[in-house]
Amino acid sequence: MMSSHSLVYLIALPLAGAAILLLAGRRSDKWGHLLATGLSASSFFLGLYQLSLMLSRSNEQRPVGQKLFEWISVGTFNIDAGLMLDQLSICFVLLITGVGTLIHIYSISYMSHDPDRRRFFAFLNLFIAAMLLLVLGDSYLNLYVGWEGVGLASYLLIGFWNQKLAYATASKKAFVMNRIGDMGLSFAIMIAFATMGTVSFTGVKAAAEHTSTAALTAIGIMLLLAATGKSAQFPLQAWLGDAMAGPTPVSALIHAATMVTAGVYLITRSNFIFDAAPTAQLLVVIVGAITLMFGALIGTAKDDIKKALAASTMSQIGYMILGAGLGPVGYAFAIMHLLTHGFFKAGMFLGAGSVIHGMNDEVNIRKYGALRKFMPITFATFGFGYLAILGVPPFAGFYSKDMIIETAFNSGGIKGIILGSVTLLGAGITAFYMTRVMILTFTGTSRWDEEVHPYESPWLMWLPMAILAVGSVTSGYLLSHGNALVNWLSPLFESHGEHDEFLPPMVVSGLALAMVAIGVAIAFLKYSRSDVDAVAPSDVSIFTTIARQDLMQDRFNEAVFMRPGQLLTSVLVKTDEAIIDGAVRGVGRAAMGTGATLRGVQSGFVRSYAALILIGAVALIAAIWVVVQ
Amino acid sequence: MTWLTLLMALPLAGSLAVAALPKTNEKLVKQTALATTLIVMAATIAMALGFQRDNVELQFVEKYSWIPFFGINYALGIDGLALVLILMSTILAPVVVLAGWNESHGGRWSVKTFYILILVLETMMIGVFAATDVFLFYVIFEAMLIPVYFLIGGYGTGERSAAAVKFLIYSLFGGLLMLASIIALYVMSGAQGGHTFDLAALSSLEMSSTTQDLLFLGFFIAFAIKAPLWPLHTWLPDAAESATPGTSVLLLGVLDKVGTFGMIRYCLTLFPEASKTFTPMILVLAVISIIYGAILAIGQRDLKRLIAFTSISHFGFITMGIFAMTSQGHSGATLYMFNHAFSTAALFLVGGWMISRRGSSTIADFGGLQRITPVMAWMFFLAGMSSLALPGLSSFVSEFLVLVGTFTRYPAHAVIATCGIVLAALYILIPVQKALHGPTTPGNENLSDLNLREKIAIAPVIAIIVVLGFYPSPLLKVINPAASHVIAQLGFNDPVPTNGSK
Amino acid sequence: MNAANYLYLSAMLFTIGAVGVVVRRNAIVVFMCIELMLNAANLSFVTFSRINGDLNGQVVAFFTMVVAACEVVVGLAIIVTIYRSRRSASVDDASLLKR
Amino acid sequence: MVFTAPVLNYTLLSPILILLAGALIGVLVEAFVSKALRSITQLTLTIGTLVLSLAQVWKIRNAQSTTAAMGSVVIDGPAILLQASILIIAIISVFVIADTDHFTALAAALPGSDEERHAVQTGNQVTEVYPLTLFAISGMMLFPVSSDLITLFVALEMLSLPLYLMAGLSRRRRLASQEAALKYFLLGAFSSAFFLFGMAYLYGYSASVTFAGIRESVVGGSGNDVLLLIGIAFVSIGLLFKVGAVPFHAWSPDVYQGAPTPITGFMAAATKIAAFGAMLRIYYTVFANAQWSWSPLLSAIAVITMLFGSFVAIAQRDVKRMLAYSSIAHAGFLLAGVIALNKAGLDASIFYLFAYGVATVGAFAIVTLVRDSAGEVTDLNRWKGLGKRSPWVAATFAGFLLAFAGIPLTSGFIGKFSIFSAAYESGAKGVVIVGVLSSAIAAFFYIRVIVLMFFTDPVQDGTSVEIPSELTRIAIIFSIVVTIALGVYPAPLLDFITNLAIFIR
Repeated sequence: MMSSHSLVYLIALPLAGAAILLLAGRRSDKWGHLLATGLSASSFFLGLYQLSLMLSRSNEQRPVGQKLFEWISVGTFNIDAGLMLDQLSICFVLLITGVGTLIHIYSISYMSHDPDRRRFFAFLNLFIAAMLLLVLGDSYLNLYVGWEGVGLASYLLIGFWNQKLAYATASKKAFVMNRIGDMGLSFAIMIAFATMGTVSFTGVKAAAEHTSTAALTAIGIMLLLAATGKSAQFPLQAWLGDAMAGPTPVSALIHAATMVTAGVYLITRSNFIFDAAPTAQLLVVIVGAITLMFGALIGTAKDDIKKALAASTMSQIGYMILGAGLGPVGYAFAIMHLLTHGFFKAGMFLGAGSVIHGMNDEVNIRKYGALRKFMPITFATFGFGYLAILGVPPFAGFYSKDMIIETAFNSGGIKGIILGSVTLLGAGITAFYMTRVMILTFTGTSRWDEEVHPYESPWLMWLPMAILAVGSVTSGYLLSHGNALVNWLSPLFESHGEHDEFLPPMVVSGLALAMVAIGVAIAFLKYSRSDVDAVAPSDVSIFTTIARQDLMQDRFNEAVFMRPGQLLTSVLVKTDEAIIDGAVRGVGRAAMGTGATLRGVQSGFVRSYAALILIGAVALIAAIWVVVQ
Repeated sequence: MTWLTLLMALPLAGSLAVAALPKTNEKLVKQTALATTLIVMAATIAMALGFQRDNVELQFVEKYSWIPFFGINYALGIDGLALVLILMSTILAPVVVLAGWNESHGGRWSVKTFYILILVLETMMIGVFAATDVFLFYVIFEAMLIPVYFLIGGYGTGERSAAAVKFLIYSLFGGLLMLASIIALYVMSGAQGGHTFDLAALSSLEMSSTTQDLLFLGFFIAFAIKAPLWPLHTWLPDAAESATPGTSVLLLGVLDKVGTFGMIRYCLTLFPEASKTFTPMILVLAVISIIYGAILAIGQRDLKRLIAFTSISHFGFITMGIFAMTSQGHSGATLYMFNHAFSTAALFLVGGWMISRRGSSTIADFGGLQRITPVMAWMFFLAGMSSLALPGLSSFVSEFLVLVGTFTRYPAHAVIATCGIVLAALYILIPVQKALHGPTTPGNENLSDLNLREKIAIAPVIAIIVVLGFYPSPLLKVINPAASHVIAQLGFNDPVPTNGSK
Repeated sequence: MNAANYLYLSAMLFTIGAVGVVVRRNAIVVFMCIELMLNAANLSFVTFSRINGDLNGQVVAFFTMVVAACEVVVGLAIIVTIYRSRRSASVDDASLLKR
Repeated sequence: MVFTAPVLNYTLLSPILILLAGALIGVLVEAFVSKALRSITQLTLTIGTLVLSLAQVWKIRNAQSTTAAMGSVVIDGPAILLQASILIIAIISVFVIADTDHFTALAAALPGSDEERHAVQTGNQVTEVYPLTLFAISGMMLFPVSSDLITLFVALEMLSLPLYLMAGLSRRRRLASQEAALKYFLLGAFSSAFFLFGMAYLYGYSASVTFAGIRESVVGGSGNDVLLLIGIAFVSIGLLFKVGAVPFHAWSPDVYQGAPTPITGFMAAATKIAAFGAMLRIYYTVFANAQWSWSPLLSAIAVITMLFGSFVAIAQRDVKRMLAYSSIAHAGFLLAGVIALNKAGLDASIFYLFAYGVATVGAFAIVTLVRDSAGEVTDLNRWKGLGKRSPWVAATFAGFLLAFAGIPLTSGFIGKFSIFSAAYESGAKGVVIVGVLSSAIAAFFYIRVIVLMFFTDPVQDGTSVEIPSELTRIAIIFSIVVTIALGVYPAPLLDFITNLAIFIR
């Protein structure tokens, strides 16, 4: 691998930004946001520069690495602080810094009224740095640092307004559930070290060939656990909805475009493990399938615009995971969908942000309506994103999502049919709830309270939205034109030649569009004809209720983990006090008691003392008697 | 070269100087104490620079006959392990003095007495790690209890005297068991070529496996009480709850390390066979401590008790690393001792400032400090992050080394222990949320943020936590030779990668 | 006559004396019981000296008498003081100090 | 029948003879010197005698003779060491005793009677305590060096009889004091009867009253073991009574509490040295070869004594009784040294006796300082907050307690360590284990007192700390210095002991 000296700056710049802003404190309030944005941007341009370098080299020459210093080295456990930039990571670098920068810009205005804006930007920079470390680290352990780093940043940003207790709780929930995932990652690392003696990507890749399937499967499953945590996949998905507590730009950047896709990165990055561990791979697919339906169903019932989008994010990442689970053919498409999704979902979140901004922080879509006239730009950008996520040609989603559906069908046998139909159905439901959001927000009659006066956001906010909208329109075509991305990534994944086609592409697209059409149609019938009431109707089917409660995920966690956990805790606390410490105190009391009892011997009567001596004497004689006999 | 004696003499001289000062001039007393500790720290660092990293033999060796009648020597010497721990102690000392500038005021006795005790204690802290004569070690090991006892009972809060007594009785009990073992060793050494307490000589004694097991227990129980290992831990929460933050830092940061240090230096060296015999049980206890300590930490209402229980969990990790018998586990454990000292110090000091400002140590009494005292809140948060071993902070490196090192030989233990990291997230984030987040609750509105002195005191601690997170190699390079030496002595090799083909 | 009998006698006297110390209340009587024990010991000495055929035992006996006399002096002094201040010679009354 | 005049080696006996002379002169002084000068004269006389005797002991430190007094007295290393220890302890004790405020002005007078009051007012203080002390000391000096049964018995009575009287001399709480005297006397006499009876059987067994003779028959194994065993048993009772071993301990708490505190200190320290000295000599030389018979019994008694002393001490509310029980526990530890029956055990025991004696005198000296209007305050509850009232006194007392508890850097620790290691070496592992455990229990109540003094707030009940008289202060300072010094750097003394401590037969 060629070595480069400039990789570290990709991370160093935003990290420095975070450090400066946090240490300088209030002093940097005036210029902090500008510095942060500038650093993020410069990191983006560095990324472009790296890309250009990469393009100038042949396929094999493209990956570059940089060893910074020896991080941990004990016995055979040697970890360098090393970075690696290859075709896969560059995609993420550009996505993170690109979208990141846009959202920096957006936030300048969005957060302008917040006294802590500087801190917000510090966290954003911190996040960028951590996320870059995640995708640039050249070993699982370096990745781990970035992995928990983004977790921390996400915790800080979700809880940015933690004076609201609910928000603080949400951030805690996110961190803890992520930690469960992280546990999986550390297991994976441990197993890798124990079995292969290395945890660097190159090392593990090399060792994977002659490592038992059992070990690889174990590693794979643990990696999957990690992925489910970070990417809000089933069964660790519950935190994402609450994570919307954070400021909207955060939701756009972290909980839509970048961090939540880290799981997809981890799985594609570890392709050499999953390819050799079919069981683990199958699990990946299953998790993806479940989550995409799960998210979609929740999405249908959400009245909070951000929660609705979050649900859809969950579902879309389900697509990616599923794609990644389909093996070599799927990885590229997973990444593609990841990128396009990065554009349109970020765009839509920013749109949502601008709506909320214009509606005095009202998030309930039932209290929107007819905003089309008041926020044309927002409507347009959001609309493009909408079309993209639906997968309407030629918008971005069309290319990426269809690829996944198609690959799912082609994955062969009954598995293929099931996966294919699931993805199709998912597409339909997606169409339904996105349309619902669209209609309730922008069309129909206005349902907002009279003191609300919607207005279009300033250019600092709509500019990023616009740019992302362009992305949502074009990115799909660009990435798939002449299989650009697939070929670009191909050196990383060994492909097993072409699959036999179960269905021709045209058919799949046809089916997909049909599903979408149905979904849209239902939504129209349900919401745009009849007027929608501003408060959510309570007389609804049990299914709706369940969907509103995120399919009972929280109830489940509470009943199965939280309550028993709390019980165990209180019991143990009492035990420690009563039994363990009690035993100790008991010994003390016993000693006291013995003393108090033996005191009785000292009756104060000289005759009893004499008797004592006499008894002693007799005892001695008796003993002697025994000895003599 | 008599570096070590010099190091021990300096604080003692300082304490005499303090004793000579007038009781009334508290400022001068404090300044003298601070100056002394700083000088000691400088001296230690100077000595550390002269330490040969790759030399596994004891260095800076000193040996003078003390009680020839029993073959007792005043013998000092350090290897990488001891050096790291002495560094830890002498760096912590000035931090504690500066951080606890005013905590000696509520005490039964004068400020002066407080600092005399602290300085005497520092001398003993250095000596206990440097001693290479078992008798000398024992003497300091026991004598150390007295200053701490008076520090807790004299300057603490709440049930301080009860806690102090509990601490003392507990430790004395362990110490006496150890004394019995030491006597046995001494007698055996007499039977095998001359009475001696020299560690090296004793480690080559011939003894039946039963004897070895019993003597091992004598030592181990003493250390397991010090390092509190479940179920011998119940003194720690009480002591930590009643002691002043500074005392708690020295207690958990340094004194309890004597336990884990002793396990390596004495249990493993003197009784290799017995160590192997008991490893399975000890590992179980360690794992229990990890989980148990974490769960109880979650259940605590009192901030100080909470921190104490987190430490019980951490000591579980250290013990596990020691008895995993792999170089990663060992180096990790040693590094863990160092890091734990500083993350706990940060927690206790900042927590102590919060408590002294609020006048209550009940977590529920705090609320929304983030908005009132941002700096203090951040410091507490950082300390917490380091305590839950966030990657990028020092404790992550050590904790992960321990886990990896354990996993390669005892996967099951490592797996259960790893669950501790989730619990860690809970026991840190719950108090963080209750105390720092949410709306500002009554009684917290006008708490003052950290002042300059406090900032200066905490800065080096945080710096160490962060820097060692990214660049632990300097320490590891010192620790590794010593650690792998011990492992080799016991005849262990790191497990080789299996490629899962088992 | 078999000298051993004198030993049995002395043993009996000694026992009587010992029991007397335990059962009698009057300090004087208790003291006399002790004297009895001493003399029992003396009897043994003399008997043994008879058995062993040397004089040491008898010498000891003389010493014992002297010592016993001293004891009487001290003892009576103490008992009398007690009696004067308590108006009672019962050893059971003197039980301020206990436990 | 021809009598050969006894040949006495006066140099070797001089220490004892000097004391006796001093004592007799003391009696005369008591009779003839005017009351104004009496105290001071007595004091100087006593101190002088003791110092002189000590100097004499120092002079003969390397002498070794079994014939100092026709074979009734043996002077050897251990003898010298024990006599020196007794004298040193005696001197500092006398410094404390010198504070005559502790003693009744007129022992003969009725408690609370006019003559007593008058005696106090006119300052007509009788000072018979000094000659009595000297007599007792001379007895103690003789006890461990005597080498035949007669001398042994006489010495025993010589040291006991004066102590019986001294126990009754307290100025305050005279009834209790007299009761102590009575109990001490009756039980003492009782036990010495056993002692004498045992002697008779030893004589019967060996046809000899000299230790050498008895030893020969024990070694030879000829003769009737029953006689020997009964003899050993009853003699042991006498000795165990003096050292206060369970179940022959019952007198000590009451006497310690009732006696005037300075006397208690003297008695606790010096008597132990004398008694254990004799015990060591007898068991190490005379009974050594019958170890099979007494070792198990003595071990049992040692174990019971340690545990009993430690446990009961926990439950005490009175500082003097607490110290009494602690001294019982220490008797148990010392028995471990006797059981060891090896050179190390001998050295250790002698060191322990000296260290413990010094600390004990110091501790009781401090007890004499804590008073209220009605005299000494020994109720522990009224010692609360002593550390606040007078930190130095409290700190010193804490020092002694830590020494008793055997905390390192005090003489107590070195003593415990050496005696336990000796016992362990001789194979008495069980005794050592119990010893260690009971020291853990013992630590419990020593620490409780420290807590009372330092960690609890003073109660305003007129309890105050007397400014110690110069002599008392000297005694206390000496004791604490020795206690610490022997903990930090015991090497010189240990070497001195080990070089000297060899029994000659």
